Amino acid sequence: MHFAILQFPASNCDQDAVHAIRVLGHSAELVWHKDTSLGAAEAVIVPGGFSYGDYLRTGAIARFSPVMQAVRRFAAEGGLVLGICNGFQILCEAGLLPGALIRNRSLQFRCEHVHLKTATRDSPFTRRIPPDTLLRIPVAHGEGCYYADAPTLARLRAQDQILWQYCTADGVLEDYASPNGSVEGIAGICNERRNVAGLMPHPERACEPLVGSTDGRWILESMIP
Amino acid sequence: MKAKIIITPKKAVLDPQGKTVQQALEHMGYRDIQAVHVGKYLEIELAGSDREAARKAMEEASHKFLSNPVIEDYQLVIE
Amino acid sequence: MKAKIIITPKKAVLDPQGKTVQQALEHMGYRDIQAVHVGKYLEIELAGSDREAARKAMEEASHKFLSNPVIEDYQLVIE
Amino acid sequence: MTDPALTPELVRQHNLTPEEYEAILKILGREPTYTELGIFSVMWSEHCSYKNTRPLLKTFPTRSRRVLVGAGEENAGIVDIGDGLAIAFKMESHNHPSAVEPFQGAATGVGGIVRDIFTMGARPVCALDSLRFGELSNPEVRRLFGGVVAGIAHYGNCFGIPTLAGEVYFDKSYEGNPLVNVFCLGVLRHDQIARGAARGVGNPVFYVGPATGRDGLAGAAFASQDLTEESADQQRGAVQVGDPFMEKLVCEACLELLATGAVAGIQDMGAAGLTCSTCETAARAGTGIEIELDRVPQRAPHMSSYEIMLSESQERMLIIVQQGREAEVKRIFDKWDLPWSEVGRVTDTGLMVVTHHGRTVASIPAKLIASESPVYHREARQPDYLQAVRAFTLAGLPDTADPVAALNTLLAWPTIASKNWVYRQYDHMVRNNTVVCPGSDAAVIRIKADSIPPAPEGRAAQSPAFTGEKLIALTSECNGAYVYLDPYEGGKIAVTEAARNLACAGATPLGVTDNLNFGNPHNPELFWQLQESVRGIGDACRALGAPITGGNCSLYNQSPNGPIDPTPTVAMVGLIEKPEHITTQWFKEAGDAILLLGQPVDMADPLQGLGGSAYLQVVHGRKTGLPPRCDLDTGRVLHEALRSLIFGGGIKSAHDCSEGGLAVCLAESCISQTLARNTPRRIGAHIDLSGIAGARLDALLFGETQHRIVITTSRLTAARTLAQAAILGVPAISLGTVGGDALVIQTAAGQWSWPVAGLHDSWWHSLARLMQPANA
Ligand SMILES: Nc1ncnc2c1ncn2[C@@H]1O[C@H](COP(=O)(O)OP(=O)(O)O)[C@@H](O)[C@H]1O
Ligand SMILES: [Mg+2]
Repeated sequence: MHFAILQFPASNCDQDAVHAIRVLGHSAELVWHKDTSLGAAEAVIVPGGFSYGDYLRTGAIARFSPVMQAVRRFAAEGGLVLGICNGFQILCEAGLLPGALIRNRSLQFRCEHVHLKTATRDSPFTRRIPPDTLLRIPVAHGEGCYYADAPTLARLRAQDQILWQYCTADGVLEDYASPNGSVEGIAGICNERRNVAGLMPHPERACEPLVGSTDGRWILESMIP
Repeated sequence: MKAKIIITPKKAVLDPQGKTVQQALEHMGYRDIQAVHVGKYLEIELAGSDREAARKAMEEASHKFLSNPVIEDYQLVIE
Repeated sequence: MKAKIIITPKKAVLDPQGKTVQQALEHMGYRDIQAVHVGKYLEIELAGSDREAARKAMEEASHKFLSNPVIEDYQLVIE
Repeated sequence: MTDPALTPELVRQHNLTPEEYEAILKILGREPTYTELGIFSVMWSEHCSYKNTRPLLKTFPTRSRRVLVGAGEENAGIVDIGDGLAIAFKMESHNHPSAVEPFQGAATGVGGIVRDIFTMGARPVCALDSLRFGELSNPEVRRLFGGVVAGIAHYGNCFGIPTLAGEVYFDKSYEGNPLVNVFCLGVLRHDQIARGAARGVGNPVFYVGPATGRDGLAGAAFASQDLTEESADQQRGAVQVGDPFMEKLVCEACLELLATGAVAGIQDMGAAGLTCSTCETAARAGTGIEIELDRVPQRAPHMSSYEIMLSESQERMLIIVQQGREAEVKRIFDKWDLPWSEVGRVTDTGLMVVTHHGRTVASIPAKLIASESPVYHREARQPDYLQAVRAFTLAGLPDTADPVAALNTLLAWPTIASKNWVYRQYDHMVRNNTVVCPGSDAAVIRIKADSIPPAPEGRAAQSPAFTGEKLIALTSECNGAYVYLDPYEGGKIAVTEAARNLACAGATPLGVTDNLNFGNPHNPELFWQLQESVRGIGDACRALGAPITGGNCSLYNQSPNGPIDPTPTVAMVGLIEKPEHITTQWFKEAGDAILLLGQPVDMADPLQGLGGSAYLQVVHGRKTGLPPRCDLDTGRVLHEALRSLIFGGGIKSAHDCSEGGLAVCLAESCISQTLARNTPRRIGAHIDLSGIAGARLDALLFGETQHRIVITTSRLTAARTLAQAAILGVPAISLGTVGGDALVIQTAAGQWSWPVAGLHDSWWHSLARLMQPANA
């Protein structure tokens, strides 16, 4: 499987995503933000970082890059797109995912491992995650508090679009398990068509025992047919 | 000309920064504070003199780019 | 009453955010943009009706706490 | 705009002595222009010239068979790590700017040191921060601390460099003059080392990066004065603001450009900006350089030549390009949407010539600025306060009656408490290489193919691409109280403790970078502190086989309240040979045996390790007594023994005793593992010290006798490990067993027990609570 990893000015988890995909035995190439084509990509990752310094709003400027037009088309044709951290923010800004990510409730950046509960395995991003298995994956963000208005949330729930939620080590949804104060502990969601997803945690940083966790593999491997 | 744009979080959206500023002000002894909202302020210096064209362009930019309608409201003034 | 406070980076101080937003606007095709400054906006809802007392308190808070006088200027309006 | 007339007053305002001014006249053979006066004043400031410290720095050991670029040669030292790879690392201070504006001061400190590293051609892969503040009960200190940490987080996180180790001490002496020392480490191949030299007569000189403004005018000079209300005020008008987004682009563009081979020399514009970068590159190459200021991108209107030359606007680089290859620079910088401008040329005149509006505003022999810069052998005198320190004895000091409370208090003491409030704000995992996160004795990072800058074109085919992994351990140390009480021993201890931390992680030292934070060198007592600690650091580095590859001096660290405790921060980098050798500090499994390597209490020390200890400061409110003795041979043997044991397999954890002594070390081993947010992994231990006779109870539990490491092994290998330690020349005893919900310590004087949940609570949440007194 061949992945396109987008590269915006000041993306800084782009290489990490490439590395993770290679660790899984697949291929990945970086696609520059000024490019208008995704080449031979079979899936797209919008990686983490601080595209355009996160100035104005996270993801606000990146969303207008030429390459995002290509991503939009790719998604419209049903291609798989995963936004990680800043990538999630960009996809929300671009309207490819509902809602928005705002400042962490603590007003501080948070970098730590969190526990995630997979809310549904019915998606190309969660289907290989073993049932009843919590994931231990790092987060690193200052603006990861997911917000959506009540009707949008109701729709997310009704259509089973919530993919991951922050939880305690025992799998309980508790406020203190969330690093950012997201509504309903939401860590990641997908679109209605279920081919575009975003999450704040970094699965690409959890693919090798040496870096402390391999739980991120379940997510990335789910994307592989 | 100048476009001045004030962007504020929608009332329904959590505004932890506003809350924190409010608490800090109270802690410092300021009374009578009922609420604090923290937003953004943009000042855009524009060449040219066609106010209506400028307003139209800035409305569009504010709506499409400078603010995020999911979480923010904006007010635009051209001076 | 309401105190409205606009906080902007001092002119001599680098405003990377303003510069980046300016470039983005230009890329999107907006013309005639000469400069962009990005600052903060605070709206403080106050109980009571003594405007002068409110102004004094808010001046002090703006100077001491809400803005960073080393790199920022502020403007205060009581409404 | 007319330049002010040169008066003795103006010369004095530029911090130049009459003798220094005479020297300038001699070099130029005429009166300097105003711009030249500015150039000399910054180039001859302590910050750039090391005029007060050079004679001392010469005494440091700087070579080993691994050192490829030594201290002082270039922007950072470079050390070989095998397989054709090398690391560049250095530490730098941003103390005074952080006192004036904590967030931006600290942020631009990170920016500066990161530039120093990619200037060498290396890809920056991790950072480290060593911080000192006053006491957190003071709201102003909380503002500084909060601002500095947020500033480091802002810059490092956005740039995308993991900040993965550091230290924070809180002491009244730093009130008003915080210390912000930041460290960066980069990776490169031997054939990628770039030089900060203006080579090749006729080569064009490029300026890349954002426009020059009036920010940080003469910041180097500001750093070379005492911090006063007046000096701070001057600086406030021109605070440097960092733009990490820009830096990230500049870094990527520079590394891409270096790979083309079109670069003849490269230098960042750090302290003293354009002045220092032009002067130094010409001096290093023995060439001249000519620049035209009208071509320098400018942010502010009507800047004078003086201002342009002295500005410290951030994220700018000077690049000397091979003639004929200018197009490549343009192509790459345009790709990254970065401003660039060709501003001058390399010449054979040996002169640094600056023109502005068609006028020559400076023309100085570049080499002479450096070689003729003044050197001072300052007067040193042993400080008077040491009499009282040396006279201190334990007589009249009652032994501890409540060890339970004492341990909890120590763990909550901000200097000892967990620094998670700090490092959880830093993205310490970005780049996917962090193997041991902050929270153990040393952080561990791996180096893999994507840690290396793009290979030079054409070369890639010759040397095979690196596909393996290397492991690097890092730590920083300095207990300023020890250094204050005995600068020589304190200097030795800083280095030795750093080496001990590396040993605990399973690493062997590669090299050291230091940051000498001291007070005004004109004060003979403060200069004595400097001289003695340099001697201590040098001796320790020699004994432990860790050369000094570079560093930074920050003198004049004193506020109107007085000088700081002398703080020669040491950052040490080590290599871990195999992944199996990586060792962390926390206890692993119930039933494991706990052993102590080293002497439980140094009975030859009349203070039994309590001098200068955290215990004495916290429980008795006294910062006095001679610090524990540091015998370097003992240290070396201990570290080597621990490494041998780790290499042999079977060592499950290793944690050294430092501030707070054995009890704090054991407590931390019980509580410091963190699995995830709000998910500590705590485990108790049963410790029996009743066999240890002669020592005071407080000294046994909280004394800071040097050269002690607590290790664990499985129960079955414990006896063998003890025997091996004996063969390796290290005293070792059995302390007890891991397990249960409490730390239980049995001594001849009694038995005490601390539930691990309580220990963890005191230790983990302390800083957060102190930073939020309103919610406490
Ligand atoms: N400012 C900081 N930034 C990042 N990590 C830090 C900082 N301060 C402390 N740490 C980390 O916290 C842990 C404990 O630090 P410290 O108490 O100084 O340990 P030690 O006594 O072993 O040197 C170490 O892993 C250290 O790297
Ligand atoms: Mg240690």
